[in-house]
Amino acid sequence: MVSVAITEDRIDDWIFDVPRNPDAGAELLFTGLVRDSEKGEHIRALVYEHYAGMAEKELERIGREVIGRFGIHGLHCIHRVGSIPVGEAAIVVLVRSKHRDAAFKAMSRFMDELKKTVPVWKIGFESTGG
Amino acid sequence: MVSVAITEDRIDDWIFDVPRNPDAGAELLFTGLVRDSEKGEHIRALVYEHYAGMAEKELERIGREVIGRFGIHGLHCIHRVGSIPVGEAAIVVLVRSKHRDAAFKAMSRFMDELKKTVPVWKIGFESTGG
Amino acid sequence: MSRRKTITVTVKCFSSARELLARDEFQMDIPEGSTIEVVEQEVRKLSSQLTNMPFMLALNMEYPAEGTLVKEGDELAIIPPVSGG
Amino acid sequence: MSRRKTITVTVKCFSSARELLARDEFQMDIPEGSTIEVVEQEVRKLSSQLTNMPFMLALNMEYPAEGTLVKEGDELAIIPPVSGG
Repeated sequence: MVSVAITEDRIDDWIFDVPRNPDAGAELLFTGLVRDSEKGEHIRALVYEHYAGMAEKELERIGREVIGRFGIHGLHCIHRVGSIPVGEAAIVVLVRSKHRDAAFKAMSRFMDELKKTVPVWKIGFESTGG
Repeated sequence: MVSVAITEDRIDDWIFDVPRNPDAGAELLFTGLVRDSEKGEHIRALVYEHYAGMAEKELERIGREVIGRFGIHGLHCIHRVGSIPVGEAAIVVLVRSKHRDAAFKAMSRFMDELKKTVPVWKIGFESTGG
Repeated sequence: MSRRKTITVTVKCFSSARELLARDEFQMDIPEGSTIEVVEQEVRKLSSQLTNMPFMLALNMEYPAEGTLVKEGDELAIIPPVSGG
Repeated sequence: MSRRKTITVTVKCFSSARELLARDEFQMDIPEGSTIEVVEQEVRKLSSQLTNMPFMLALNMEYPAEGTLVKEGDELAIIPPVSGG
Protein backbone atom coordinates (compact mmCIF):
# COMPACT_ATOMS: atom_id res chain seq x y z
CA MET A 1 0.00 0.00 0.00
CA VAL A 2 1.29 3.41 -1.03
CA SER A 3 0.07 6.84 -0.06
CA VAL A 4 1.66 10.14 -0.96
CA ALA A 5 0.77 13.76 -0.38
CA ILE A 6 2.20 17.23 -0.92
CA THR A 7 1.21 20.11 1.30
CA GLU A 8 2.13 23.67 2.23
CA ASP A 9 1.25 22.99 5.88
CA ARG A 10 3.57 22.03 8.71
CA ILE A 11 4.25 18.25 8.75
CA ASP A 12 6.43 17.95 11.86
CA ASP A 13 5.38 15.02 14.07
CA TRP A 14 3.17 13.79 11.25
CA ILE A 15 1.21 10.64 12.05
CA PHE A 16 0.23 8.37 9.15
CA ASP A 17 -3.21 7.05 9.97
CA VAL A 18 -2.90 3.67 8.28
CA PRO A 19 -3.36 0.27 9.94
CA ARG A 20 -0.44 -2.13 10.37
CA ASN A 21 -0.31 -5.74 9.15
CA PRO A 22 -0.32 -8.16 12.12
CA ASP A 23 2.97 -9.62 10.85
CA ALA A 24 4.70 -6.23 10.67
CA GLY A 25 7.96 -6.51 12.58
CA ALA A 26 9.62 -3.28 11.50
CA GLU A 27 8.60 0.30 11.08
CA LEU A 28 10.98 2.96 9.84
CA LEU A 29 10.19 6.66 9.88
CA PHE A 30 12.45 9.12 8.07
CA THR A 31 12.20 12.87 8.56
CA GLY A 32 14.16 15.27 6.36
CA LEU A 33 14.69 18.62 8.07
CA VAL A 34 15.70 22.06 6.81
CA ARG A 35 19.24 22.77 8.04
CA ASP A 36 20.47 26.15 9.24
CA SER A 37 22.83 26.75 6.33
CA GLU A 38 22.68 26.49 2.53
CA LYS A 39 25.75 26.93 0.34
CA GLY A 40 27.71 28.24 3.32
CA GLU A 41 25.18 30.92 4.19
CA HIS A 42 23.13 30.99 7.39
CA ILE A 43 19.47 30.81 6.51
CA ARG A 44 16.09 31.20 8.16
CA ALA A 45 14.04 29.15 5.71
CA LEU A 46 14.19 27.27 2.43
CA VAL A 47 11.64 27.74 -0.33
CA TYR A 48 10.48 24.65 -2.25
CA GLU A 49 8.36 24.49 -5.38
CA HIS A 50 6.90 21.42 -7.06
CA TYR A 51 5.19 20.38 -10.26
CA ALA A 52 1.70 19.78 -8.93
CA GLY A 53 0.30 16.51 -10.19
CA MET A 54 3.53 15.07 -11.49
CA ALA A 55 5.38 15.22 -8.16
CA GLU A 56 2.64 13.12 -6.54
CA LYS A 57 2.57 10.68 -9.48
CA GLU A 58 6.32 10.26 -9.35
CA LEU A 59 6.39 9.72 -5.57
CA GLU A 60 3.71 7.09 -5.97
CA ARG A 61 5.54 5.38 -8.82
CA ILE A 62 8.74 5.12 -6.76
CA GLY A 63 6.76 3.94 -3.75
CA ARG A 64 5.20 1.13 -5.77
CA GLU A 65 8.55 0.23 -7.23
CA VAL A 66 10.22 -0.23 -3.81
CA ILE A 67 7.24 -2.15 -2.46
CA GLY A 68 7.58 -4.60 -5.33
CA ARG A 69 11.35 -4.77 -5.15
CA PHE A 70 11.72 -5.31 -1.41
CA GLY A 71 8.37 -6.90 -0.54
CA ILE A 72 7.54 -4.38 2.16
CA HIS A 73 3.99 -3.93 3.46
CA GLY A 74 3.61 -0.24 2.77
CA LEU A 75 5.19 3.13 2.12
CA HIS A 76 3.65 6.45 3.05
CA CYS A 77 5.11 9.85 2.26
CA ILE A 78 4.25 13.48 2.81
CA HIS A 79 6.36 16.29 1.33
CA ARG A 80 6.03 19.91 2.35
CA VAL A 81 6.54 22.77 -0.15
CA GLY A 82 6.52 26.55 0.05
CA SER A 83 8.66 28.31 2.65
CA ILE A 84 9.94 25.90 5.33
CA PRO A 85 11.68 27.40 8.38
CA VAL A 86 14.97 25.94 9.61
CA GLY A 87 14.46 22.95 11.90
CA GLU A 88 11.10 22.03 10.41
CA ALA A 89 10.40 18.93 8.33
CA ALA A 90 10.45 19.02 4.54
CA ILE A 91 9.54 15.35 4.19
CA VAL A 92 8.29 12.47 6.34
CA VAL A 93 8.34 8.88 5.05
CA LEU A 94 7.06 5.75 6.77
CA VAL A 95 7.96 2.21 5.70
CA ARG A 96 6.47 -0.91 7.24
CA SER A 97 7.63 -4.47 6.65
CA LYS A 98 7.95 -7.90 8.15
CA HIS A 99 11.72 -7.65 8.65
CA ARG A 100 13.93 -4.66 9.27
CA ASP A 101 16.42 -5.24 6.43
CA ALA A 102 13.74 -4.75 3.78
CA ALA A 103 12.54 -1.59 5.53
CA PHE A 104 16.06 -0.09 5.58
CA LYS A 105 16.70 -0.94 1.94
CA ALA A 106 13.30 0.31 0.78
CA MET A 107 13.65 3.61 2.64
CA SER A 108 17.13 4.19 1.35
CA ARG A 109 16.17 3.47 -2.25
CA PHE A 110 13.01 5.55 -2.04
CA MET A 111 14.98 8.60 -0.90
CA ASP A 112 17.74 8.05 -3.49
CA GLU A 113 15.23 7.81 -6.34
CA LEU A 114 13.17 10.72 -5.03
CA LYS A 115 16.25 12.92 -5.20
CA LYS A 116 16.78 11.97 -8.85
CA THR A 117 13.35 12.21 -10.42
CA VAL A 118 10.61 13.78 -8.27
CA PRO A 119 9.90 17.30 -9.58
CA VAL A 120 10.46 19.27 -6.38
CA TRP A 121 13.02 22.07 -6.22
CA LYS A 122 14.68 24.25 -3.64
CA ILE A 123 14.23 27.57 -5.45
CA GLY A 124 15.63 29.93 -2.85
CA PHE A 125 16.25 30.68 0.76
CA GLU A 126 15.59 33.42 3.25
CA SER A 127 18.90 34.41 4.81
CA THR A 128 19.32 35.61 8.37
CA GLY A 129 20.33 39.21 9.19
CA GLY A 130 20.51 42.09 6.71
CA MET B 1 25.05 12.00 22.47
CA VAL B 2 23.78 8.56 23.45
CA SER B 3 20.93 7.61 25.70
CA VAL B 4 19.63 4.12 26.36
CA ALA B 5 16.96 2.64 28.59
CA ILE B 6 15.28 -0.66 29.29
CA THR B 7 11.76 -0.79 30.65
CA GLU B 8 8.84 -3.16 31.27
CA ASP B 9 6.38 -0.44 30.31
CA ARG B 10 4.72 0.14 26.95
CA ILE B 11 6.99 2.12 24.56
CA ASP B 12 4.71 2.50 21.54
CA ASP B 13 4.74 6.05 20.16
CA TRP B 14 7.73 6.80 22.36
CA ILE B 15 9.02 10.36 22.11
CA PHE B 16 12.69 10.99 22.87
CA ASP B 17 12.83 14.31 24.67
CA VAL B 18 16.23 15.45 23.41
CA PRO B 19 16.97 18.67 21.52
CA ARG B 20 18.10 18.62 17.89
CA ASN B 21 21.25 20.25 16.51
CA PRO B 22 20.36 23.21 14.24
CA ASP B 23 22.27 21.53 11.41
CA ALA B 24 20.37 18.24 11.73
CA GLY B 25 19.04 17.35 8.30
CA ALA B 26 17.94 13.78 8.95
CA GLU B 27 16.08 11.93 11.62
CA LEU B 28 15.46 8.20 11.48
CA LEU B 29 13.17 6.36 13.87
CA PHE B 30 13.12 2.56 13.94
CA THR B 31 10.45 0.59 15.75
CA GLY B 32 10.74 -3.18 16.19
CA LEU B 33 7.35 -4.79 16.73
CA VAL B 34 6.24 -8.18 18.04
CA ARG B 35 4.84 -10.19 15.12
CA ASP B 36 1.83 -12.49 15.30
CA SER B 37 3.78 -15.69 14.79
CA GLU B 38 6.92 -17.28 16.20
CA LYS B 39 8.40 -20.47 14.78
CA GLY B 40 5.26 -21.05 12.73
CA GLU B 41 2.92 -20.76 15.71
CA HIS B 42 0.35 -18.04 16.19
CA ILE B 43 1.13 -16.13 19.34
CA ARG B 44 -0.41 -13.50 21.58
CA ALA B 45 2.77 -12.17 23.16
CA LEU B 46 6.53 -12.65 23.35
CA VAL B 47 8.43 -12.74 26.63
CA TYR B 48 11.82 -11.02 26.78
CA GLU B 49 14.40 -11.14 29.54
CA HIS B 50 17.59 -9.13 29.86
CA TYR B 51 20.78 -9.00 31.89
CA ALA B 52 20.07 -5.85 33.89
CA GLY B 53 23.07 -3.55 33.92
CA MET B 54 24.98 -5.23 31.14
CA ALA B 55 22.24 -4.83 28.50
CA GLU B 56 22.24 -1.05 29.08
CA LYS B 57 26.06 -0.89 29.05
CA GLU B 58 26.23 -2.84 25.83
CA LEU B 59 23.56 -0.70 24.11
CA GLU B 60 25.48 2.39 25.13
CA ARG B 61 28.79 0.98 23.91
CA ILE B 62 27.32 0.19 20.49
CA GLY B 63 25.64 3.60 20.37
CA ARG B 64 28.96 5.34 21.02
CA GLU B 65 30.67 3.17 18.45
CA VAL B 66 28.24 4.09 15.65
CA ILE B 67 28.32 7.78 16.59
CA GLY B 68 32.10 7.71 16.21
CA ARG B 69 32.07 5.63 13.06
CA PHE B 70 29.42 7.56 11.13
CA GLY B 71 29.69 11.01 12.69
CA ILE B 72 26.01 11.23 13.55
CA HIS B 73 24.69 13.73 16.10
CA GLY B 74 23.00 11.30 18.44
CA LEU B 75 21.47 7.89 19.04
CA HIS B 76 18.70 7.18 21.51
CA CYS B 77 17.26 3.77 22.28
CA ILE B 78 14.61 2.26 24.51
CA HIS B 79 14.08 -1.52 24.73
CA ARG B 80 11.06 -3.11 26.35
CA VAL B 81 11.31 -6.42 28.23
CA GLY B 82 8.84 -8.70 29.99
CA SER B 83 5.71 -9.86 28.17
CA ILE B 84 5.06 -7.82 25.01
CA PRO B 85 1.72 -8.34 23.20
CA VAL B 86 1.65 -8.82 19.43
CA GLY B 87 1.66 -5.53 17.55
CA GLU B 88 3.39 -3.62 20.34
CA ALA B 89 6.92 -2.25 20.19
CA ALA B 90 9.89 -4.17 21.60
CA ILE B 91 12.40 -1.46 20.68
CA VAL B 92 12.45 2.14 19.49
CA VAL B 93 15.65 3.76 18.21
CA LEU B 94 16.18 7.35 17.09
CA VAL B 95 19.19 8.51 15.07
CA ARG B 96 19.86 12.14 14.18
CA SER B 97 22.50 13.39 11.76
CA LYS B 98 23.40 16.09 9.31
CA HIS B 99 22.86 13.89 6.24
CA ARG B 100 20.56 10.95 5.69
CA ASP B 101 23.17 8.43 4.50
CA ALA B 102 24.97 8.48 7.85
CA ALA B 103 21.66 8.06 9.67
CA PHE B 104 20.72 5.00 7.59
CA LYS B 105 24.13 3.38 8.03
CA ALA B 106 24.27 4.10 11.75
CA MET B 107 20.79 2.69 12.38
CA SER B 108 21.48 -0.40 10.35
CA ARG B 109 24.77 -1.10 12.12
CA PHE B 110 23.32 -0.39 15.56
CA MET B 111 20.57 -2.97 15.02
CA ASP B 112 22.97 -5.54 13.53
CA GLU B 113 25.37 -5.24 16.46
CA LEU B 114 22.55 -5.21 19.01
CA LYS B 115 21.36 -8.54 17.68
CA LYS B 116 24.82 -10.03 18.15
CA THR B 117 25.91 -8.85 21.58
CA VAL B 118 23.23 -7.14 23.70
CA PRO B 119 22.13 -9.58 26.43
CA VAL B 120 18.39 -9.61 25.76
CA TRP B 121 16.55 -12.85 25.00
CA LYS B 122 13.17 -14.00 23.76
CA ILE B 123 12.59 -16.68 26.39
CA GLY B 124 9.09 -17.75 25.45
CA PHE B 125 5.75 -16.86 23.97
CA GLU B 126 2.12 -16.98 24.88
CA SER B 127 0.27 -18.85 22.16
CA THR B 128 -3.26 -18.13 21.06
CA GLY B 129 -6.13 -20.57 21.65
CA GLY B 130 -5.91 -23.75 23.76
CA MET C 1 3.13 19.70 -52.18
CA SER C 2 1.07 20.14 -49.02
CA ARG C 3 2.46 22.03 -46.03
CA ARG C 4 3.34 19.71 -43.17
CA LYS C 5 0.69 19.88 -40.44
CA THR C 6 1.72 21.32 -37.06
CA ILE C 7 0.34 20.64 -33.60
CA THR C 8 0.35 22.80 -30.50
CA VAL C 9 1.67 21.70 -27.11
CA THR C 10 2.03 23.43 -23.74
CA VAL C 11 5.46 23.59 -22.12
CA LYS C 12 5.67 24.26 -18.38
CA CYS C 13 8.82 25.80 -16.90
CA PHE C 14 10.13 25.13 -13.41
CA SER C 15 12.94 26.36 -11.21
CA SER C 16 15.96 27.62 -13.20
CA ALA C 17 14.13 27.05 -16.50
CA ARG C 18 11.36 29.43 -15.42
CA GLU C 19 13.96 32.04 -14.45
CA LEU C 20 15.76 31.68 -17.77
CA LEU C 21 12.64 31.89 -19.93
CA ALA C 22 10.89 34.36 -17.60
CA ARG C 23 7.57 32.54 -17.84
CA ASP C 24 5.63 29.76 -16.14
CA GLU C 25 4.53 28.13 -19.36
CA PHE C 26 4.14 28.75 -23.07
CA GLN C 27 2.59 27.23 -26.19
CA MET C 28 4.80 25.77 -28.87
CA ASP C 29 3.98 24.60 -32.42
CA ILE C 30 5.78 21.48 -33.59
CA PRO C 31 5.47 19.29 -36.67
CA GLU C 32 2.93 16.50 -36.32
CA GLY C 33 4.63 13.15 -35.66
CA SER C 34 7.51 14.64 -33.66
CA THR C 35 9.16 12.42 -31.08
CA ILE C 36 10.05 13.66 -27.62
CA GLU C 37 13.70 13.93 -28.75
CA VAL C 38 12.75 16.27 -31.60
CA VAL C 39 10.72 18.42 -29.23
CA GLU C 40 13.65 18.55 -26.82
CA GLN C 41 15.87 19.91 -29.61
CA GLU C 42 13.25 22.60 -30.36
CA VAL C 43 13.07 23.55 -26.68
CA ARG C 44 16.85 23.81 -26.42
CA LYS C 45 16.82 26.28 -29.33
CA LEU C 46 14.60 28.68 -27.38
CA SER C 47 17.52 30.14 -25.44
CA SER C 48 21.27 29.82 -25.75
CA GLN C 49 21.43 29.11 -22.03
CA LEU C 50 19.02 26.19 -22.41
CA THR C 51 21.16 24.57 -25.10
CA ASN C 52 23.55 22.84 -22.74
CA MET C 53 21.55 23.05 -19.52
CA PRO C 54 20.88 19.69 -17.89
CA PHE C 55 17.14 19.05 -17.85
CA MET C 56 14.64 16.29 -18.50
CA LEU C 57 11.47 16.78 -20.48
CA ALA C 58 8.30 15.38 -18.92
CA LEU C 59 5.32 14.46 -21.07
CA ASN C 60 1.88 14.50 -19.52
CA MET C 61 3.39 14.28 -16.04
CA GLU C 62 5.64 11.30 -16.76
CA TYR C 63 9.16 10.76 -18.01
CA PRO C 64 8.48 9.44 -21.51
CA ALA C 65 10.14 6.41 -23.04
CA GLU C 66 12.59 7.04 -25.85
CA GLY C 67 10.90 7.73 -29.18
CA THR C 68 7.50 8.59 -27.71
CA LEU C 69 5.37 10.64 -30.13
CA VAL C 70 4.10 13.99 -28.91
CA LYS C 71 0.45 14.75 -29.68
CA GLU C 72 -1.79 17.81 -30.04
CA GLY C 73 -2.58 19.32 -26.63
CA ASP C 74 0.10 17.38 -24.74
CA GLU C 75 1.56 18.95 -21.61
CA LEU C 76 5.34 19.03 -21.57
CA ALA C 77 7.51 20.32 -18.75
CA ILE C 78 11.16 21.36 -18.49
CA ILE C 79 12.50 19.59 -15.39
CA PRO C 80 15.89 20.97 -14.28
CA PRO C 81 17.83 18.78 -11.79
CA VAL C 82 15.47 18.18 -8.87
CA SER C 83 16.33 18.86 -5.22
CA GLY C 84 13.45 17.64 -3.12
CA GLY C 85 13.40 15.64 0.10
CA MET D 1 54.36 -27.70 48.75
CA SER D 2 51.58 -25.13 49.38
CA ARG D 3 48.06 -25.72 48.10
CA ARG D 4 47.24 -23.33 45.23
CA LYS D 5 44.97 -20.53 46.42
CA THR D 6 41.41 -20.41 45.06
CA ILE D 7 39.09 -17.49 44.53
CA THR D 8 35.30 -17.36 44.40
CA VAL D 9 33.29 -15.84 41.58
CA THR D 10 29.59 -15.52 40.87
CA VAL D 11 28.19 -16.91 37.62
CA LYS D 12 24.84 -15.65 36.38
CA CYS D 13 22.74 -17.82 34.07
CA PHE D 14 20.38 -16.50 31.41
CA SER D 15 17.87 -17.92 28.93
CA SER D 16 18.71 -21.51 27.88
CA ALA D 17 21.67 -21.64 30.31
CA ARG D 18 19.35 -20.94 33.24
CA GLU D 19 16.99 -23.68 32.06
CA LEU D 20 19.85 -26.15 31.70
CA LEU D 21 21.39 -25.43 35.07
CA ALA D 22 18.05 -24.80 36.77
CA ARG D 23 19.34 -21.78 38.64
CA ASP D 24 19.68 -18.02 38.23
CA GLU D 25 23.24 -17.88 39.50
CA PHE D 26 25.80 -19.83 41.48
CA GLN D 27 29.20 -19.44 43.15
CA MET D 28 32.23 -21.16 41.70
CA ASP D 29 35.74 -21.64 43.07
CA ILE D 30 38.56 -21.33 40.59
CA PRO D 31 42.36 -21.25 40.92
CA GLU D 32 43.76 -17.78 41.46
CA GLY D 33 45.33 -16.41 38.28
CA SER D 34 42.83 -18.12 35.97
CA THR D 35 42.15 -16.47 32.63
CA ILE D 36 38.64 -16.11 31.25
CA GLU D 37 39.38 -19.04 28.88
CA VAL D 38 40.23 -21.33 31.80
CA VAL D 39 37.03 -20.30 33.59
CA GLU D 40 35.04 -20.99 30.43
CA GLN D 41 36.41 -24.53 30.34
CA GLU D 42 35.36 -25.02 33.97
CA VAL D 43 31.87 -23.71 33.22
CA ARG D 44 31.51 -26.06 30.25
CA LYS D 45 32.29 -29.01 32.54
CA LEU D 46 29.28 -28.21 34.72
CA SER D 47 26.85 -29.96 32.37
CA SER D 48 27.31 -32.17 29.35
CA GLN D 49 24.79 -30.03 27.50
CA LEU D 50 26.87 -26.92 28.17
CA THR D 51 29.98 -28.49 26.68
CA ASN D 52 29.17 -27.72 23.09
CA MET D 53 26.50 -25.09 23.60
CA PRO D 54 27.26 -21.77 21.93
CA PHE D 55 27.62 -19.07 24.57
CA MET D 56 29.83 -16.13 25.47
CA LEU D 57 31.08 -15.47 28.97
CA ALA D 58 30.67 -11.92 30.23
CA LEU D 59 32.94 -10.58 32.96
CA ASN D 60 31.68 -7.76 35.14
CA MET D 61 29.06 -6.85 32.55
CA GLU D 62 31.46 -6.69 29.61
CA TYR D 63 32.77 -9.08 27.00
CA PRO D 64 36.36 -9.54 28.20
CA ALA D 65 39.44 -9.36 26.00
CA GLU D 66 41.30 -12.61 25.37
CA GLY D 67 43.48 -13.64 28.31
CA THR D 68 41.78 -11.40 30.88
CA LEU D 69 42.45 -12.57 34.44
CA VAL D 70 39.43 -13.33 36.60
CA LYS D 71 39.59 -11.95 40.17
CA GLU D 72 37.99 -12.70 43.53
CA GLY D 73 34.39 -11.54 43.63
CA ASP D 74 34.07 -11.03 39.88
CA GLU D 75 30.63 -11.39 38.29
CA LEU D 76 30.54 -13.71 35.32
CA ALA D 77 27.53 -14.48 33.16
CA ILE D 78 26.70 -17.21 30.67
CA ILE D 79 25.34 -15.41 27.60
CA PRO D 80 23.61 -17.79 25.16
CA PRO D 81 22.97 -16.38 21.66
CA VAL D 82 21.04 -13.18 22.17
CA SER D 83 17.73 -12.35 20.47
CA GLY D 84 16.81 -8.81 21.39
CA GLY D 85 15.50 -5.96 19.28
